[in-house]
This record gives sequence, C-alpha cells and structure tokens, in this order.
Amino acid sequence: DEQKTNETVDRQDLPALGSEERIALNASAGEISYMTGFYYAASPPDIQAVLADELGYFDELGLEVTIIPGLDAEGMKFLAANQVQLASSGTPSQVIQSVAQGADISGIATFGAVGTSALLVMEDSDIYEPADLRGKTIGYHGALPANLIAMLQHNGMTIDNIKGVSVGYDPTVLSSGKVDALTIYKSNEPYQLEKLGEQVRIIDPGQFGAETSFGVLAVNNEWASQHPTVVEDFLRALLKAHEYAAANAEQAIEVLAKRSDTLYDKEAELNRWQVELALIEQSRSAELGVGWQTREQWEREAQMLLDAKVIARSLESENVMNNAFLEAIYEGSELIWLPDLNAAQ
Amino acid sequence: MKHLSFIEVKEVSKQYRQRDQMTDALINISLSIEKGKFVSLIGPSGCGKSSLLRIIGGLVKQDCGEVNIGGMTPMEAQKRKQYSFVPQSPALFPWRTVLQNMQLPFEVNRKATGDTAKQHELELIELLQSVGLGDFIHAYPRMLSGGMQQRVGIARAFGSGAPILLMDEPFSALDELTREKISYQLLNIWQEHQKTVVFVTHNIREAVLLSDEVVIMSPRPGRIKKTISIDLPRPRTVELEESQQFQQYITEIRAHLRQESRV
Amino acid sequence: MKHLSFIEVKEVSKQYRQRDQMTDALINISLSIEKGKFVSLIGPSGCGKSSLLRIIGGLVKQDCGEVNIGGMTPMEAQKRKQYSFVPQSPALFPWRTVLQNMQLPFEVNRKATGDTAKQHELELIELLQSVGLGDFIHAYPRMLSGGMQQRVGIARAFGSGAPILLMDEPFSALDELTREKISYQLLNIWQEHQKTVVFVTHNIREAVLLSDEVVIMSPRPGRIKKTISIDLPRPRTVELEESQQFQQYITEIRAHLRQESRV
Amino acid sequence: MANDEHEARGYQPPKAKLAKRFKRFYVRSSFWPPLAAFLGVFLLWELAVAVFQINPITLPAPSDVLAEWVNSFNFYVKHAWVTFYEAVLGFLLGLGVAFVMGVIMAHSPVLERTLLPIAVLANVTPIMAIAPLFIIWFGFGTLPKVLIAAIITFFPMLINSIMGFRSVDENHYEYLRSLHASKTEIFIKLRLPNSLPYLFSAAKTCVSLSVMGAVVGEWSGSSQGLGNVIMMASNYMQTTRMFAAIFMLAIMGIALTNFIRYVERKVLYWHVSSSSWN
Amino acid sequence: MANDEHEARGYQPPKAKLAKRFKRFYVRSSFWPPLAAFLGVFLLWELAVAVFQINPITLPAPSDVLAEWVNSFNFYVKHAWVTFYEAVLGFLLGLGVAFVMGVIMAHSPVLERTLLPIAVLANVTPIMAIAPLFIIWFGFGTLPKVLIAAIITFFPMLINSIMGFRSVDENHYEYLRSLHASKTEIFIKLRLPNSLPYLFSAAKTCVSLSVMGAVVGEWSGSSQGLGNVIMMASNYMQTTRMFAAIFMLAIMGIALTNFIRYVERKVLYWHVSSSSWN
Ligand SMILES: Nc1ncnc2c1ncn2[C@@H]1O[C@H](COP(=O)(O)OP(=O)(O)OP(=O)(O)O)[C@@H](O)[C@H]1O
Ligand SMILES: Nc1ncnc2c1ncn2[C@@H]1O[C@H](COP(=O)(O)OP(=O)(O)OP(=O)(O)O)[C@@H](O)[C@H]1O
Ligand SMILES: Cc1ncc(C[n+]2csc(CCO)c2C)c(N)n1
Ligand SMILES: [Mg+2]
Ligand SMILES: [Mg+2]
Repeated sequence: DEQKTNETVDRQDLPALGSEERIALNASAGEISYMTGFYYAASPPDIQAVLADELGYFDELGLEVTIIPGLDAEGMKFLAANQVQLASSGTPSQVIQSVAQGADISGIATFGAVGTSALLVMEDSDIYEPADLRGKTIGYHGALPANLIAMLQHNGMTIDNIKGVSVGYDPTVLSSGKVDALTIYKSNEPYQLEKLGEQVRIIDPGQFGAETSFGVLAVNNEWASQHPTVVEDFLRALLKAHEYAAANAEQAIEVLAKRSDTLYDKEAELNRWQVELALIEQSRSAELGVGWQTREQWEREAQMLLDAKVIARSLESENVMNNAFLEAIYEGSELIWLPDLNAAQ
Repeated sequence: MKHLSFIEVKEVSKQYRQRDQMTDALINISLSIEKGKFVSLIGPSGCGKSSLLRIIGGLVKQDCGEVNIGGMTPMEAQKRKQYSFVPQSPALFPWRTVLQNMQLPFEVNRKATGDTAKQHELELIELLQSVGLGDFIHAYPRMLSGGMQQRVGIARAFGSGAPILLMDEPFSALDELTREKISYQLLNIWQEHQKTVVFVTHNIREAVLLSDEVVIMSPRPGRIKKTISIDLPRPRTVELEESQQFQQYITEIRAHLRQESRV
Repeated sequence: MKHLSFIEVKEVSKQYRQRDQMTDALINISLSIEKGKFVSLIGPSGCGKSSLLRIIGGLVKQDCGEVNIGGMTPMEAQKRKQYSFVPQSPALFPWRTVLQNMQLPFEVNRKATGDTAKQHELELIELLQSVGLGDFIHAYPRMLSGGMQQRVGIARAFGSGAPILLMDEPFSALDELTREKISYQLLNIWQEHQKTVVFVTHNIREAVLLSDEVVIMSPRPGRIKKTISIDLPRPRTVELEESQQFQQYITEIRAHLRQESRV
Repeated sequence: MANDEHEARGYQPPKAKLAKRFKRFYVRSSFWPPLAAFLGVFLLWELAVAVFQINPITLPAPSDVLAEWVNSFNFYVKHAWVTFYEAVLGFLLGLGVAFVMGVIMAHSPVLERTLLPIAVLANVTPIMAIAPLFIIWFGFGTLPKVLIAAIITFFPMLINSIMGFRSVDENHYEYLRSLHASKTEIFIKLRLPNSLPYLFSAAKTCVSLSVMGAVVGEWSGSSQGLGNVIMMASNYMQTTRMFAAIFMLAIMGIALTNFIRYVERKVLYWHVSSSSWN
Repeated sequence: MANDEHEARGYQPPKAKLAKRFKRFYVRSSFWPPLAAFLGVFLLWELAVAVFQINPITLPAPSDVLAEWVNSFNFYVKHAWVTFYEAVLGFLLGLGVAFVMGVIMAHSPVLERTLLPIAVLANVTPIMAIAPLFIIWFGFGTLPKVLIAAIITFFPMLINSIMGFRSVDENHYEYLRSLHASKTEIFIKLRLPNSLPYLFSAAKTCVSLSVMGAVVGEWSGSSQGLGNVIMMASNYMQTTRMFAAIFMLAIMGIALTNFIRYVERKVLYWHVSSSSWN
C-alpha cells in the first residue's frame, strides 16, 4: 500500500515566481488550511505562518491561507484526511508515525535540527545521566517520546527499567516530588518552574546519543503534487516571515497574541520563541538555509521509533520527507524572494 | 326460536400463571347475551367476574374457548368502538382534568368516528352535572373523593356512546341515593340508545332491579352456576322494588350464592 | 352523667385549596365517641367522610377546631400505636407478598412494641385463611382481584391489634356473603378486644347492624346532620335484621339521607 | 394534600420565637440554604488554601478566582456564550434523538432489542477519545461540538424515557386498550405524560453533561469557548484563570439546571413529586 | 397480565410459515437482534472505510481493529482489568455517596436545598479539566481514578434517587403514617423500594459513565489501563490500537450494563416495567 505521491515535479514547467500566471495558479488552489501545532504558541513553523499571513506575504504570492489552531498530534490526522493541507508537527516523529499508519504525508521543512524534547530534573536531584534513571519515576504527557526511549536504549536500559507515568501539563509534579524526572520542552517547563523559583536541570537526550529535531512543516502529498507552486510559495512565505520573527521577537509575539481569541501568556511565549530560536540558530548548518532538513535527521528519527517499537517496520527517508520544495526556494542559503516586484514598488 | 345471541362466550377457560402462583380463574364458561339486553354478573369476590368481563372486552385473551361479538372477535369489536368500559378502578388520568378525562374516548380513534372532543364538550359537562360533579369540571382526579372519581368513570362511559357497556362494579363506592339515581340514569341511557350492558355487581338488589338476566357465578375457579331471567316489567320503578316478585328474585339469587359458597 | 368521650372532635373545619379549586370539605364538625363504641359515618359521596376519618387519625390537619383522642392529640395517639387504618384504597405494597403486607404493622415501630413480625406469622396466616385468602399468602397484590386486595387490607387491620380501628368503606368491593362473614368477624374482634371503631360506609343496613351510633352527614360541605343511637341488643345476629326495629332504623336513616340530598 | 399532612406532624409545644423566625426566614426559604451552602464551600476552600499554604498553581483561593472572574468578566461571558450555545443545541439534539429512539423502541420490542445495544455502544465509547474524529468529519465549526454534547446527553435521556414509557399504570393502559387506542395514541395519551417525571429527572442530569460535552469538543479545533480557555489556562499554568472558567461553567450549569427545574414544576403539577417532601 | 394483553392483540389471520419461523427465531429472540445490530454497524463501517478510502489514521476498518484486538488480546485484557476495577469501585462509591446524600435529602428539605446546589456544582464542573489536579492531590494510585469515576457517577444517581424517593404513592405514604412509622421507617419500607426502578434506570447510565470516568482518570497519573493505552496510541498515531482499546471498553460497558439489567430483572419482578412491552 505504498502510494507515495511526492515524486519530484518537473519545475521547468511551472510558471516563474512573481509571474501573473503563477499568482493565478496559486489562487486557483482556493482556500488552503494550515493547522498549527498548539494554538498560537510561538513555535516554528506556526509563528512564521501567522506572521506570513500578517505581513501579507501570502497575499503577495496569491495564497489564500486559513490558519486553524491545532492541538498537538491531531494536526497529522487532519492532514491525512486532507481537512487541512499543511500542518505543523512538533517533531519528525509525528510525521513518521503517521506515515507508518498509512497517512500519505511528508515533512517538507524542519526548523530545528536538535530536539526541544528533553528530561527535566530538580537541580538537587541525583540524576545526571541516563543510567541514574534506573528505577526512577518519569512523568510524560500522553506517551513517552521516542527520543527518551532511545536514550535509555543507547545506555543499556529499556522502558521497563523506569517507571513511566502519564501526567498533565502541570510541571509542579516535578517540584513537588511526585516524579523524579519529567519529559518537557526545553522552551517551556524550565521557564515555568524557574518563574516559580525552582532550580531545575535539563537532561538532554541529544547529548546521550538520541538527538531529534523540532518544528516540522508537513503536507498532504496528494494535494502537494497537485499544487506544487502553492506549497513552494507557502514555504517561501514562512521562511521570509522567519527573518522578521527572528529580528522582531516581541512584535511577533504581539501578532500571535492578537490572533488568539483566548488566553495568551506573552511572556511565556516570548521565552518559548527565544529559546527555540536559539536552538534553531545553534543547530543550523552555515551553508544551508533555515528549515533545511537532512536525510540523516529523518533516518535517525525513524530508527529511534523502530527501536522503540513505536513503528513496526523501517521507513525510507523518501517516504517521510521531501526536500524538493526547499530546493526550489533556496539558492544556497539564500531565500529566493520577489526582487523585481519589490524593486518595482 | 331463540333470539340470535349478540355476545357469545363458548367454553372459555382462563388460568393466570405468575411467579409460582397458578390460579384457575375461569373454567369452561359459556354464556350468550342477546343484543340490547342488560346482563349482570354476580358472584363471590375473586370468582373471575372481572376476568370474564375483560375477556369479553378483548383486554385479556382466554386460554381456550371462543368469544364472538355479533360475528366479530373482541378485537374487531374493539376496533369498531363497540365498547364502553368502566374498570373496577376508575382509571382516571392524573394529568387530565375531569372534563379532559371525559373527552378521552373522543380523542382516541378520531379518524374512525370523525368526532371531535370539542363538539361534545357541552354534552359532557351536562353529564358531569347530572352525576353531581358540576363543581369539579376542571379539577384534577387527585382532588376528588373515591366516590367522585368513580362517578367520573361512569360518566365517561355514558358519554362515549358505544353500543356495548362493560361495567365492573361501577357503583361500589357510591352511597345508596347516588347509586339509585345513577342506576336509573343508566337504565334510561340503555333503553334510549339500545345498548347491551354487561354489569358486574355485588349488590343483588341492584342486579335484579337493572337486569334482564342475572348470571350467578360460583367461587374460584369461576364457573357459571345459574342464569336467572328477570321477568319484571320495564321501566323498572322504585315501587317495583317493594313487589313480592322482586323480593323473590332476590331471595332466589341469594340462596344460589349461599349454596355455592364453600364455608 | 355522660360517659367521658374518648374521641372528641370539636368544631373542626377543613378546606382544600389546590390549583384554583377551593373545596369546603368539612364545616364545623363536632363529634364525641366513647371508648369501646362502634360508630359509623354515613353520607353522600364526597361529603367529607374520608376527610373526617383522616383528621381523626392525624393524617390530615384540620384548618380549625380540635381533635382529642383520650387526652392526646391525634399525633400522640399515632405515636402510641392507637390506630389501625383501613384506607379507602387498599394501599398494599406491590413489592410485598400478601403475608409481608400483613406483617407491615409489626415491622414498623418495633422498638415501641417489642413485637416482631415473625412471632405473629401463624396468627396472620390464620387471619388470611379466615378471610378466604389461604391460597394467596405468598402472592403479590398485582395477582389479586379487587375484592381480594380489599380483604388483605382488612385482615391487616385486624391483625395489627391497635385499639382504634378507622375503616374507610372497607367492604365496598366485597360480595354480600363475604361482607357479612367479615362483618361478624369484625364484631367479634371489636367485642373481644374492646376496640373503638370508626367505620365509614354507604351501606345503611351494615351501619345499623354493626354500630352503636350512626352519624349521618349532609352533602358537601360536610356537616353532621344527625346522630342516631342504635339500641339493638348485642351480639347482633342475622335474625335481628328481620326485626321491625332494625327496619325502622334503616328507614329512619334513609329518610334523613334523602332529606339531605339536594336533588 | 401532602402539604397538609406535613403540617399534621406539627403538633408540637410552642417554640421559642427565635427558632420560629429562623424557620420562617431560613428553613422555608429556597434562597438562603443554597447561598449558605455556596458560602460554606467557598469559605472552607479559602481557609484550606490559607492554612495549608497551598500553591495557587495547585489550587487557587476562591477569592482570587472570583477577582479574576470579575476583572475579566466580559472575556468569560464571551466564551461562555459560545459554549452555552453549543451545549444547549447539543442538549436539544440529544434529547430529540433519544426521544425518537425511545418512541421507536416503545413501538417495537424487536427494534428495541436491536437499537438498545447500539445506544449502549454509543454510551460506553469514551467520546473524549474520539472527539478529534468528529472534528475531522464535521469541520471546525459548531457542529462537532454540538454533536459531542448530543451524544453525551442522549443515553441517560433514552434510558429514562424508556423506563417512563414502560412503567404505565396497568389500569390506564387497559382502559385505552378498551377504546382500541392505537399504539400511537396509547403513546401520546399515556406513555408520554407518564414518562415526563423520568424525562425531567434525566434532563437535570443531561443538561450539565451537555455542557461537559461542549467543553470537550472545544479542546481541539476551536479557538473559543470555555473549553478552550480551560485548555489554554491549564497549559500556561494559570490555574486561577482555569478555575474562573470552571466557575463560569458552574454558573451556566446551575442556571440551566434551575431552568429545567422551573419547567418541571410548571409541567408536572399533577405528579406526586411536585407536592412538597413528606 | 400485560403479556396476555399483548396476546389479545394477536387475533389475526394465520400467517405464512416463514414469517412465523422468522418471528420465533428472530423477533422473539433476545440474542439475534443485538447481534444483527452490531453486525450491521460493523459492516456499514467497513464498507464506508473501503468505499471512501478513509485513511486508517482517521478511522481504521473494523476488521483491522478486530485483528489488532485478537492479536494482542492479552494486552487489552490486562489493561481492561485495571480500568474495570477502577470503574466498578468508582461506580460503587458514587452510588454509595449519592444514596447517602439522597437519604439525607429525603429526611430534611432544608438539607436538600443546601446540598443539592453543591451536587449540581460537582456535576457541572468539567472533571476532565481538573483531572490533572487530582494527581497532585491524590497521587498516581488507583484513588484519583476511582474518585473521578465516582464523581461522574454520582449525580445522575442522586437525581434519580431523589425522584424515586419522592414519587411514592400517597395511599402507601398515608398508611405508613397511620402506623406512626418514623421517617426512617417510611424511607426503608416505602421510599427505598419505590425508588428502585429509578435507581436502576440511573445505574444503567452511570455504569458506563463510570468507565468513562476511569478512562479520563487514566489520561493523567497512570501507566496502565485502557485510558492510558488510548492516550499512548493516540500520541503514537496508532489509531487502530486506539480503536481496539475503545472496542475493549465497549465490551466492558455492555457487559456491565447487561449485568445491571440482569440484577434489575431479578429485583424489580414486582414492577410494571418488568412485564413485557405493551
Ligand atoms: N387531596 C384533596 N385535594 C383537594 N380536594 C380534596 C382532596 N381530598 C378530598 N377533597 C375534596 O373534599 C371533599 C370531601 O372528600 P372526601 O374524600 O372526604 O369525601 P368522602 O365523603 O370520603 O367521599 P366518598 O364517599 O366518595 O369517598 C370532596 O369534595 C373532595 O373533592
Ligand atoms: N393479573 C393477575 N395475575 C394473576 N392472577 C390474577 C390476575 N388477575 C386476577 N387474578 C386471579 O384470578 C382470579 C379472578 O380474579 P378476578 O379479578 O376476575 O375476580 P373478580 O370476580 O373480579 O373478583 P372481585 O369481585 O374481588 O373483583 C382471582 O383469584 C385472582 O387472584
Ligand atoms: C517542540 C514542540 N513544541 C511545542 C509543541 C506543542 N505543544 C504541545 S503541548 C504544548 C504545551 C506545553 O506547555 C505545546 C506547546 C510540540 N508538540 N513540540
Ligand atoms: Mg373484580
Ligand atoms: Mg371517601
């Protein structure tokens, strides 16, 4: 049942960027929906998507985009059902798992080449390395992330050596001693706990042989193959917006906050963005543009999932990722934008 | 030659089985009632009078035997709205006022009769007044005394206009005077509209006064002991009750009942 | 000097108000009943007999006036288990067998009497047999005919042993024979155990046969029209019913009732 | 009548004046006791928070919750309105479907045995788990939330209506049969009015279940409604806000429950349960 | 009796043999119609998945779900056992508390007006929202799940028991009063048996609500139980597994519901609803 539809399109046949035809072609795709990873949280690629919309980049490229607030992994289901055409995925894992379950989707860009998913312990904890986790209680949200399972495995343990327990999003389970360690996002819980005056320490699986990535943009393959320019230009707008978001963090957060009808914690989100931006910058290769993803990145993720028995068979990177769109919008590390149009104005 | 019987009960038996309790209610009952006749069922408590009445009315099915209502099964007779039923308990609907309870027979099966409840309203109110309930037309059943509830049940049957009246101890909760008054009212309605009445009672005097025939049943398991024709002139009057013949009938029926009682 | 009255009803009035329906049930009722007497209440349907009985039994509160039961309020009398109540509807509990229904008075207020239901079981079964329900001891009320249910209610009151019997048309669903038999049973129990009985009935003959006094009530709003002492020898027998005096009482009471009836 | 009977128990020695006034103003009032209850709960809670020095992230003081609620009143009302709308629509839909199914089941024992297991299946499926599917199937609008609320509402309503349709007085049933009332007529004239006490009993339960359903529905694929507010507040650990939203939901639930009770009193005047207690 | 009445309607011309056999084997059976219903649902679902080519990540085919369930049967049974245990304990606890509260309310109208609003408050509070707090308060053990199941169960049970305690026959009530039965005795002899039909009605609803409560409870603070399996599967996008767990839950819910119905039939033999339909 391998019905992958993300074969490379012959890009010579596509109308040129900035041309009337291209705008018309993009517009002919109609309204496209993008689902965020978690409401209007300031994570990539959501912050970029919202800003691209706000800054008018989508309009400029002839894209009619609706941004729908999502809830974690659910975006992949909407994507698979083509209820949305593009969605944010926290880690490559979600895309790989979905593909393993028969979803025809792939990741077309990944912002962070390291993970935000990590383990948090209290500063005075006696846990310093994976081996110290033996027999300890680890709290997780929903399910233990694959990178943590991999970290245990790389250090001669299995999940049976620890006691996993699903907890809510309240990190005080850690500070109150209910769990010895807590799976967290580097950009979120440490900040929350420090704000409460707690001293905490991060145990990063990346430093123990289990590196992951974050901030994936995923597409529905079938739809993408029908609308290659739309996907390409969508990604282009996001990466253009990234420049703004990176340079104007506070303004960017304001924009997100305005989008949110509901509660919004600007400080927490600013922190989230600052931390994740730092991770993006720190992990990015100098020759490649922001959002670049590599085969190795995806293969190591797939291997982790296979080892952790989350997926049943190994998946080739071609089945889960597609760099064609990145290739089309980058010249080296330089984003191809609309120079003539800008000049004309 | 005998008149063709209208209600024909042939060798009917009925047994109730419920949770280990097996009760023979009726054994081999045969009975014919001519059209337009007034027949009373009389017999000791628990002998199966209500059961027989309900079988005639098609409300309970006999175990064996046949019931024929002018060539129809009881179900078909029901369908053609042949019955007005006065149950042993008044069966008034607590969420309906007295008048609304009276209107029930007209609301049901409207298509079959083309009648509407509204049309009959005045008539029904008059009927209620005639049984002494003029002040309680819009009262709910809970606000009525036992006898008043019973009178609503009777008036409801009078009002409904069906040709066969099945009445199960309709006057049991009424005082003598009211009972008498309503008895004569019943006789009037019966004669005027040529109804056939099957009337269950414990009151021998009442049975003789009203009936063409009194069916005496024996104690459980119910069988028919004797059927007595009452050859008294109609219309029956109060004076008639003083007559010797009247008293003779009473004595005869009482004797039969006493004889049957197994004490 | 007059005997000190045991049950004393003084200028009691009662009005029901419910959803716009305002009913004067009792107006200015005064009544004294001596200890150990058998008093019948008789009157047209809806005149307030049940209401009066319930007021005496402390089940409904009068609007004004006073009720005194041997120096106690009805509530206190209730507390001391003075009452055996036979309601107009038999009030059998559907989830209890006939015998279990009989045992109810003994289960309730066990501390007060020290009695246990088990001790009385044989006695109660005998009582059930005596009212003709020997075959239905373990039946559920749903399986009984109307009259059979009523007999359970009566037997329950007989069995409970309280000194004041309040009976609301207890024999209304019974045939003449059963009625007679149970009447004599009631008289026996009453005499043997020196009970005080307040007895609501529509049956004039029955009232005369059983009572020391017959209280005649007038139609709604209920007032006491006349109290008639029945000076007939005890024990009352079937022969007595044929006596002229007996017939005179009946005629007198009937006359009073007729006179009161507003027709 | 039951009222009078209650009174009959009142043959008691005259009481002190204070007790009498207490009785008149407190015991008989339908306003003070609930107020006292709420105040009691709030005070206990406030005290507990103060005495045990509970972290506001774990459990905020009710006074703080109230302050937050008052300060952002418009915000909460705006979101409450969304949830209210979904819940009420869902309740009505669930009620309607339960009713129709109940009617069908009342008319055919075979269909009853066929449909009831499906209803049970719908009831025992944890809707929270499949809520996202609803959004996939029915979009991001109001519909999926309404449907979730309806599914949650549906089952108690169905079970109680079946019970109500069934437990009719045999005498009433027999009387209608004697008139050759059709099944439909028996239903309308007897089963339906007879089931009303049961239906209201269920409605009082379901009206808050429907609110819960709407809240669950709002957890994904929506950016408004109190369910969304709760989710966000929980993620930002703004427990005080979360409780303010829950407080708003509670007010909504109480208002809806009281509305049902009001209608019940109007409709069930004829039922024994409508006279006062013992 | 109602049985006989039903028969009475049967005066009909003799029917074709096939129809008769169909009637005997299908219409009257209590086994075939539910089976047909389930098969119908599954077939429709299977067809829908095949025809619309629904992605298994959104909705797996029932055959796949069944295969997964059979293949990992021991796994599902193991987790089902945990959830079952929590649900049943929660149900019993909720029932117990509702019952005690119902009794208290039946004895004092003031307490009723005081406690009912608190019960409504407990009912309208979305437990899913505060479930994570339960971990902080009660730890990771069985207790918080049992409590959540109990809270969900409690309200329908309370409302129905109040209704049942109230709607007693006035004649029965008056008769007991004439014996000077105490409130407790009236309660035990009359209100309680009278409320049983209502209580069973509620129990049928609540038993699956309690399962749902246990599942919600397992979403946080647990490492086993079907709720945990669902959560895990949902996170790993293993929708087929999620549905296998839901399927297991459904079996559990149906078994519990049928158990309640069985007990009901045994206990309520005296109630009209226990005779067959019309
Ligand atoms: N619960 C009630 N609510 C309102 N009115 C009532 C109630 N009970 C009785 N009444 C009214 O009070 C009057 C007297 O009723 P009661 O039951 O005492 O009469 P009764 O003499 O026992 O009549 P019957 O011989 O028919 O039983 C009647 O007019 C009746 O309408
Ligand atoms: N639904 C029932 N289930 C079981 N047995 C019943 C049922 N109805 C009646 N019986 C039994 O059938 C017998 C006859 O009952 P039925 O009601 O016909 O008597 P009846 O002559 O009307 O008595 P009454 O004069 O007391 O009303 C009784 O012994 C009764 O126990
Ligand atoms: C790397 C990464 N960042 C954010 C999310 C989305 N997300 C899921 S739960 C939650 C709230 C944390 O308090 C957020 C923001 C993700 N899935 N992966
Ligand atoms: Mg009878
Ligand atoms: Mg009366």
